[in-house]
Amino acid sequence: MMALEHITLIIGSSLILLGLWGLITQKNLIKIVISFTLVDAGIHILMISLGYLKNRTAPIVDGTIDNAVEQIVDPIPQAMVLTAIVIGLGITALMLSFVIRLAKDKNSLNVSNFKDLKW
Amino acid sequence: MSEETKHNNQPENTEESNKFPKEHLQKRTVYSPDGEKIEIDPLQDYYLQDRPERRDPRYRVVEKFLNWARSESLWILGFGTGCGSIELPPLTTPRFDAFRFGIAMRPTPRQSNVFIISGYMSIKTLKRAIRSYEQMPDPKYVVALGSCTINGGMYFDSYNTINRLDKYMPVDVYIAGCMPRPEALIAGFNKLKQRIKEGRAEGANEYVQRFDEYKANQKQIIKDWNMPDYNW
Amino acid sequence: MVTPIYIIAIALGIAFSLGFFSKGSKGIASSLFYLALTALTAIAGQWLIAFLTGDQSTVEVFTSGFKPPFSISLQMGFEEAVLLSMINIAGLLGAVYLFDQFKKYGAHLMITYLLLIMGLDVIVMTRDLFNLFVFLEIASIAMAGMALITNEGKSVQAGFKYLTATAIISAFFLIGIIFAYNFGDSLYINELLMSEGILKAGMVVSFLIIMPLILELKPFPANGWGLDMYQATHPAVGALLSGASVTASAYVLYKLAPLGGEIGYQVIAILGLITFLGSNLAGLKQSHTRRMLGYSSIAQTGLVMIVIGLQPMLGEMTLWIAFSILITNFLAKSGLFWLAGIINKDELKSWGILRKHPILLFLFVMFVIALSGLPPFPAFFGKWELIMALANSGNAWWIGLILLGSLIEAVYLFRWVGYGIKDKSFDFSINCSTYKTIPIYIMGAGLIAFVGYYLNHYFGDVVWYFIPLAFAALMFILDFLPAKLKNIIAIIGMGGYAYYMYDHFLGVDNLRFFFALIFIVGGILTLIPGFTKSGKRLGFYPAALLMFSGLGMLISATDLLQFFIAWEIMTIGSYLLIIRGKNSIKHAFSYMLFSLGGAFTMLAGFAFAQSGNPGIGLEVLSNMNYLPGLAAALIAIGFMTKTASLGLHIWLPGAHAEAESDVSPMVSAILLKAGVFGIILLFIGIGAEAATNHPLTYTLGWLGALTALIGNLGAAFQEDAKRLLAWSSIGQLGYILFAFSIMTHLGWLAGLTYTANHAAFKAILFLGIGGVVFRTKTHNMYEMGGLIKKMPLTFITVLFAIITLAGIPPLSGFAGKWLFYNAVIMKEWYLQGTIVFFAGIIAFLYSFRILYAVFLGHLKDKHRKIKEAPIWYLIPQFLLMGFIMLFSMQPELILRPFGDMISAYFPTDALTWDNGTALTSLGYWNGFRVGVIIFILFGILFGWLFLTSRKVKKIKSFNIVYAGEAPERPETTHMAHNLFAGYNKALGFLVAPGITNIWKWIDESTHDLGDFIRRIYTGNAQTYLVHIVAYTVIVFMLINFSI
Amino acid sequence: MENIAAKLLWTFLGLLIVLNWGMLKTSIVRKIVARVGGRYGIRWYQPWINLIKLYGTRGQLSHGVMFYLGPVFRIAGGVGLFLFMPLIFGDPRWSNFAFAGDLILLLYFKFFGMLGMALGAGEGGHPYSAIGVSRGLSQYTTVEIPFTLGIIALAVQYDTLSLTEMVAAQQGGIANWTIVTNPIASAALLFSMLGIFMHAPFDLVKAPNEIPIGPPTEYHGSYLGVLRTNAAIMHITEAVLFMNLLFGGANNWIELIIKTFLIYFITVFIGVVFPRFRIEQSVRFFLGVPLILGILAIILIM
Amino acid sequence: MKEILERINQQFNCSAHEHQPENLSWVQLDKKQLVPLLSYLKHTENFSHFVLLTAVDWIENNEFQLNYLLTNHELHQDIAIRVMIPRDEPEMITAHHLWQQIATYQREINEMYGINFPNSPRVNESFLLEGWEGIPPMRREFDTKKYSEETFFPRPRQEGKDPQTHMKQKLYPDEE
Repeated sequence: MMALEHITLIIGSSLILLGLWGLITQKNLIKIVISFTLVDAGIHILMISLGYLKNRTAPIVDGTIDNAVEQIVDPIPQAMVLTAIVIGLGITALMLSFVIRLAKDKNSLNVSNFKDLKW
Repeated sequence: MSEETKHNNQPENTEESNKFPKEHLQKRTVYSPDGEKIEIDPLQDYYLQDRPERRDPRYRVVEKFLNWARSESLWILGFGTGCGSIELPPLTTPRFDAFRFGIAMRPTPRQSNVFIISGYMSIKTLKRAIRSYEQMPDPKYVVALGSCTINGGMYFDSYNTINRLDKYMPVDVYIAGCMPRPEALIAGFNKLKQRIKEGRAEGANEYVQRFDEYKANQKQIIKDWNMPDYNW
Repeated sequence: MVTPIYIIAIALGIAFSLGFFSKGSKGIASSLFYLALTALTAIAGQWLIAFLTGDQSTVEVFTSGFKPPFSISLQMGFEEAVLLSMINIAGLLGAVYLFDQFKKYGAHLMITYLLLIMGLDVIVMTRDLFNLFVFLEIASIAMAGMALITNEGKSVQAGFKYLTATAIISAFFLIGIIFAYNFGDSLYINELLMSEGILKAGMVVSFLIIMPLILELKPFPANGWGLDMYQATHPAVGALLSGASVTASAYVLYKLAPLGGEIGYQVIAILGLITFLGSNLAGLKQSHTRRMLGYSSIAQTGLVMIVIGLQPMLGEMTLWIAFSILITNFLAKSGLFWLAGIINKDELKSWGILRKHPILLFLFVMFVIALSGLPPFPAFFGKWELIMALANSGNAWWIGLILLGSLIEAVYLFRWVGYGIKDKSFDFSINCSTYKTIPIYIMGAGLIAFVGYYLNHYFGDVVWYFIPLAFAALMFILDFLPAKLKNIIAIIGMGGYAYYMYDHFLGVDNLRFFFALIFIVGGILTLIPGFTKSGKRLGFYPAALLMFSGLGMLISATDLLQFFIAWEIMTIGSYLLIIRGKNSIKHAFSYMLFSLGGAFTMLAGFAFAQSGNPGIGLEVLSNMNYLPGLAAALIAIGFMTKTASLGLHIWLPGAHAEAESDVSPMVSAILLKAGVFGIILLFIGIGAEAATNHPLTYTLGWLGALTALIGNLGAAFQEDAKRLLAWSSIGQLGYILFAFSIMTHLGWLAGLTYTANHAAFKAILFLGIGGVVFRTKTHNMYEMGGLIKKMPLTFITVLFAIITLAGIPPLSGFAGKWLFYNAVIMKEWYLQGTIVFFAGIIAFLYSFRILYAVFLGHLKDKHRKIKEAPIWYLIPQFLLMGFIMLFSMQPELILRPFGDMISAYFPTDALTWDNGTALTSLGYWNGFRVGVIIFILFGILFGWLFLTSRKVKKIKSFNIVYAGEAPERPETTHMAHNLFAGYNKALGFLVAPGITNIWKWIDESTHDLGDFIRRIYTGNAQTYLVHIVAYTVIVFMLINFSI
Repeated sequence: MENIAAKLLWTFLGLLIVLNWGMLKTSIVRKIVARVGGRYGIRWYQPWINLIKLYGTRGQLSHGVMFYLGPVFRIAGGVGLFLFMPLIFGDPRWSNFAFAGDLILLLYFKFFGMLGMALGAGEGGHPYSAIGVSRGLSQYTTVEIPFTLGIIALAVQYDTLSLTEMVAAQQGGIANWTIVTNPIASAALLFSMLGIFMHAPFDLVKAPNEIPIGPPTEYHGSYLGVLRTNAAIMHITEAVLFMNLLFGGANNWIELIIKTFLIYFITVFIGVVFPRFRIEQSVRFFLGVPLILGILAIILIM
Repeated sequence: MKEILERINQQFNCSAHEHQPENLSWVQLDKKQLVPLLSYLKHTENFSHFVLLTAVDWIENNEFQLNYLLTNHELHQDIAIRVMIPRDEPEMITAHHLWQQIATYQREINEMYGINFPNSPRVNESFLLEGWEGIPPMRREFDTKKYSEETFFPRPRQEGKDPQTHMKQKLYPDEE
């Protein structure tokens, strides 16, 4: 029986790889953005899995709980994930807005059509 | 030759020379590198327009000596005008060996003092002959060869060949014949030497003396006179 | 002190509050925005000042009261303060520059901009890994957002590429962070660096941390996205990218590099080198200004990476070197990008418009020179230290490759400068708004200030050394004055300098004094023709004085650094002079390339030479430890590019011929002697004894002989008068090189005699022909002719110079030939000597040709009203002719001091003097008697001819015998074109442009290689992603394999 | 003062002898050539007559200052060469002004006249003059290579550049002459001598038939007289140079006259046997066998 | 050769015939047909060499005759083409585009006979007679003797002796 952290590790890693694969194979701009979010999600899962400690609870600390440090999982990855999600969201949003502009410009979503700059 | 007469002469010449203008002798306008406009009159700018000058001997004794030297050193201008020019080369062969009389061939008028008009003289050639004659330095002698130069010879009625050379340049010695053989030539040269030694071969000065007359004759038949009056 | 936390606070606060302003209150919003940027700058500046004044130590700021790792910490040390100041100044000035854009886009843009600056600030300061990630992301988002300023398709594409690339890079970084946290148990950089866990975890973790940082720096070839960003976005964004963003990223790399350990450093250095070389190569064929600047930026980043990577080797100097390079790149690139924005055209050629704006042109040239790493700009000092350090640690290959990269960079940069200075094909005008130019001015001023700072740092104790440079700088300021006034000022200044030389060197070091005489007095003489020019003659005097001050500084240099700086200043000055000529873009360019190439080999040679020596004084040349043979050869090659020896000569004819009339004598008669001076110094350094049978001198001897032959032969077949003289210079310098290579007393005496003579007669010739060209407005000899009648004085001087050149007695040229013969026979270099003699005879061909074709023969139509050359051209010629006459008639007066100079190095086999007769063990020669005999003889014979020729009639041009015909035109009668056709038929194959073709081939194949390399930038966003991934994987594999 | 006067007198005397010997040599040579061809040939005094005639020309023309000075340069070169040349060995009266300079001076002073003449011819403005000069200079460049190599070989052999000392070293019979002691260098020098005298087959410079007489096309009258005077002096002086270099110098005038005549006759002999070279042919010729001989001479002394 | 002549006769409707000497044939035809014939001969029948162009003045018939002579070097055959043009209107079509040297002949003929060849290069420049004025000298109405006597200063005739008798007397006075 695989441990939870292993499962998340594997899922995270495969999501990242899947995303990377998508990034470098998919021609559609939207799909590229989606691939990026896949990578992002994979990383988030990876982070969580690395910060996970067995049999501990979420790091929501409150004055009433004793030994909080021993009962909760490592809080830092959790905080990091939160921030990372926010940032990922921001990037995704910006990417999408770029995609909109690109699509308006050339009426196409194929990444190969945007090669005005080269060499 | 004063400035004035030179200018007086000038207009006629240009008029006449413009009748058959050569492109390169026409007046032209060019621009200097600074953009200044320059009028070029080739005849004026590229040729000396002075009339020839008489150059008389100064000291009799010296001149006698020099005349002897001149007579013993006759340098012929290599200018073959007619069929007679084929009679000249044998002069240098062992049979006739003109070198022993001090006769030599020079390829440039500047260095020669004898001009052999070797046969019939067409108008076209006459122009060149006059130019070459005038370019020879004083003193200079003319030997005319063959009857063509005397009275036109067999070309007496040609529309294009002169009859009498002495109307166009002073001739020192005529050698008659059609054509005269090299022996006759050598005899002519001896005659010429004699003349020089006697101081009678002053053809150059005579040419200057009667310059206008000669020029008039020359210009009468040379219609496209495209050179200055006297070719220095 | 204001804690750095306020940087974040102010930026964020203002940024958020800006959002509340309605469109109506734009004024308030923008003033608030500028206020915020000023505040940021002020805070950074305040810290910088505090650190500079000395009583401040590094401060760590912890947020939210916790200590790390539980909180974010910011560090404010000296380095951070410097970098923050740079970034914020860039931000503030960039904002000023973008004034119109802010007006157009309002608060949105302001917010983005503020966030960008803040992001970069925090990237520098933060000591928390995750925080670093966050702000890297913020900065990239903001940067990508900035790409939208210019709302064009291209710009949007570039932004998208940038965004996807940085996103993927930061994803890698995030993974690295996770692992780092997992193994190192901390995100606090200070702790991580010391954490044993990371080391234990092996290479993968540090790789995942460092690699993304390297990728952030846009390493070649995984950098297409960055290039597009440079190319397509608003130039101000490019400036920020190149100036601020790179600075911040490089610092982060520097901070985290220790994670990788020794291998990490190596990897960084090698990747840096690849980037430096590859990027410069790819930039070679670039014709789009901003993209080319992008290539250059990336190359500079590569250089910084090299420095960071070589940290273990460089030790304490790392930061200094990196800072020198960064600050130059920062100031110059920002300035250049902003200039690009003003010009607003893509093609390099359009920079010719700057000719209309002298100050901007000046700044442009200064920026480019600074970028190329030439002194006295900071980057030069950085490179100098880098190379010296590399040599000290025995890394010859690194030196070679770095210098190669620098040379390639110089190729495209100086091609661009050429267009900027000279190209006239523009057909538009530019709008220089104050708010756009002021930031550029400030950057320029900053650069100059840094020059001052660096000079003070390096030469605080020898400030006097740079006085001539200051004078040249003064001429830049005084450039608005009329030319004649400036000429007077320049001559006075040079006079003062001459006095200084006289004061310091006469009797102390006569060899130096002699060269000072050539350089400075020669300089004054060649400046005199400048009086003919009216108007302002912008740029001439600063350049000329720059060159002359460089020459003077060469004389008074006491160590290698001073010498090299002087050398490069001279090169820059002469380049600026040469490029002033009408058709000289190409030639000045090749001159600059050869000069730079030579200078770089010299630099390498110097580096090897000083390696293992306690100092860098010039005396190290006599004590070379590290690769002494190579060092000497490299230094010699450096000097020989200046003396245009065979193989390195192809730049000379064009450069000297196409320069202005009064510049040609400067560069030919005077400048070339700098190379001679250098070679003498090198030989003295090697030591007379050691060098006598040194393979180097033997080789140089042959080279000199062949140079003389080919140079003179080349001169014989020229149609262009100045080109002829230029080729003749090559030949003459061949003699000089040969004479000095003989390495005996007489050889050197011959060499010095040649040097003095060449300086004199070549100046006369170039001035004389310059005067002719000034009047006739053409260089082609067959278009001249008959000018003796119009320019008799020039003819006389040129005739004397030619007789000197040909070495015909009684003039002084013969002194050189005579000494040379004796020296050759005593040295037993018979074959070489014969070749040189052959070359000397060939000199007659061109001597006759230039006299005949220019002055004799037939006067052309359009020169009928030409005047004598201006008096200002004639004065120096006659002065120099006076010198030649003095030398000819009293050779003892000049040869004796020469002999005394040389006796210090070669005491044996000296020339002895017996009552005016010079004696060697072989022969004898009495210059005075020969002169007198010849002059009297000439007089008598002239009298004889005068006596025997009576009534000489002066005739005109066409009164020649012409086979009974009359010449048609002077052009057809003047037999000047292809005069030596028969000779060409027999020996012309020797001057077939073989060497030129070799260089051309090198040039073309390098360009083709560059062109080939840049084909990887397909423009497809996805390809770039593949690049990034593949680059990471390949580097990872390679590291794995090498371990 | 007296010394100088005497010196000048002796030198002038020497010049007169050389000049007249040069003229006589010309006529003798031409006479010999004529006799070979079965002709009577010129009178032995013909050169003097020609000279008198040329000096006696009544009017002269001048194209300009350089044109006028050209012959002066030329003859100054010739007479100067004579002045710096020691004539008779062991007799200070006939060593002229050889104390002012050595072989190198002679080597370079030759060009004085050449360049002056070339310039004079140039100002004459005649295209043939320029062609002639071009050919002359072209040919001369390569003629000088074997010459230089030979001279260097001799200088090394005798360890001096002084012509007087070289002659001194060759005293004492034919066995000591350079032509015997150093035949290869001598061969190189003799080859270059052919070019220096510009006799056939190396007389394209003057090319009497194609381009009338080359550089002096425009010269006439006393200019030409001066040039001819110079030619007479030059030929003998150059022959004296080779005599001093290769044939042991001369101890008296008779020896000098005989030796110079024989030396000059070498070139005449070769000249009547061989046809003329074109310019690039003669340039290549001198870069062939003579050059190899010269290099061989150098290699032998190295 | 005969075949060639037949072909010519067929094509140009003229009477070409052989003549003496054996390898010379004559063609006479109209002036408009000249250039086609020349072109034909040059390009088809391989008469590659243009030898000469001369003119004859038939003042009695009031016409000029122009002779063009061509050679075929392979067959060793010459062919002469004769064109008659009226004297009143002396003009001929130029053929210099076929052989450049024809221009020079035409120039000479123009100078000597006054036959004009429009569009021939430099045809009006003086060639042999530099600056001739008046009737072209080779026309038969030009009286060359009269011209010479008027222009060239004829030397007055001397009463000469008969050379034969004179020399005989001088050399062999003894003989009869």
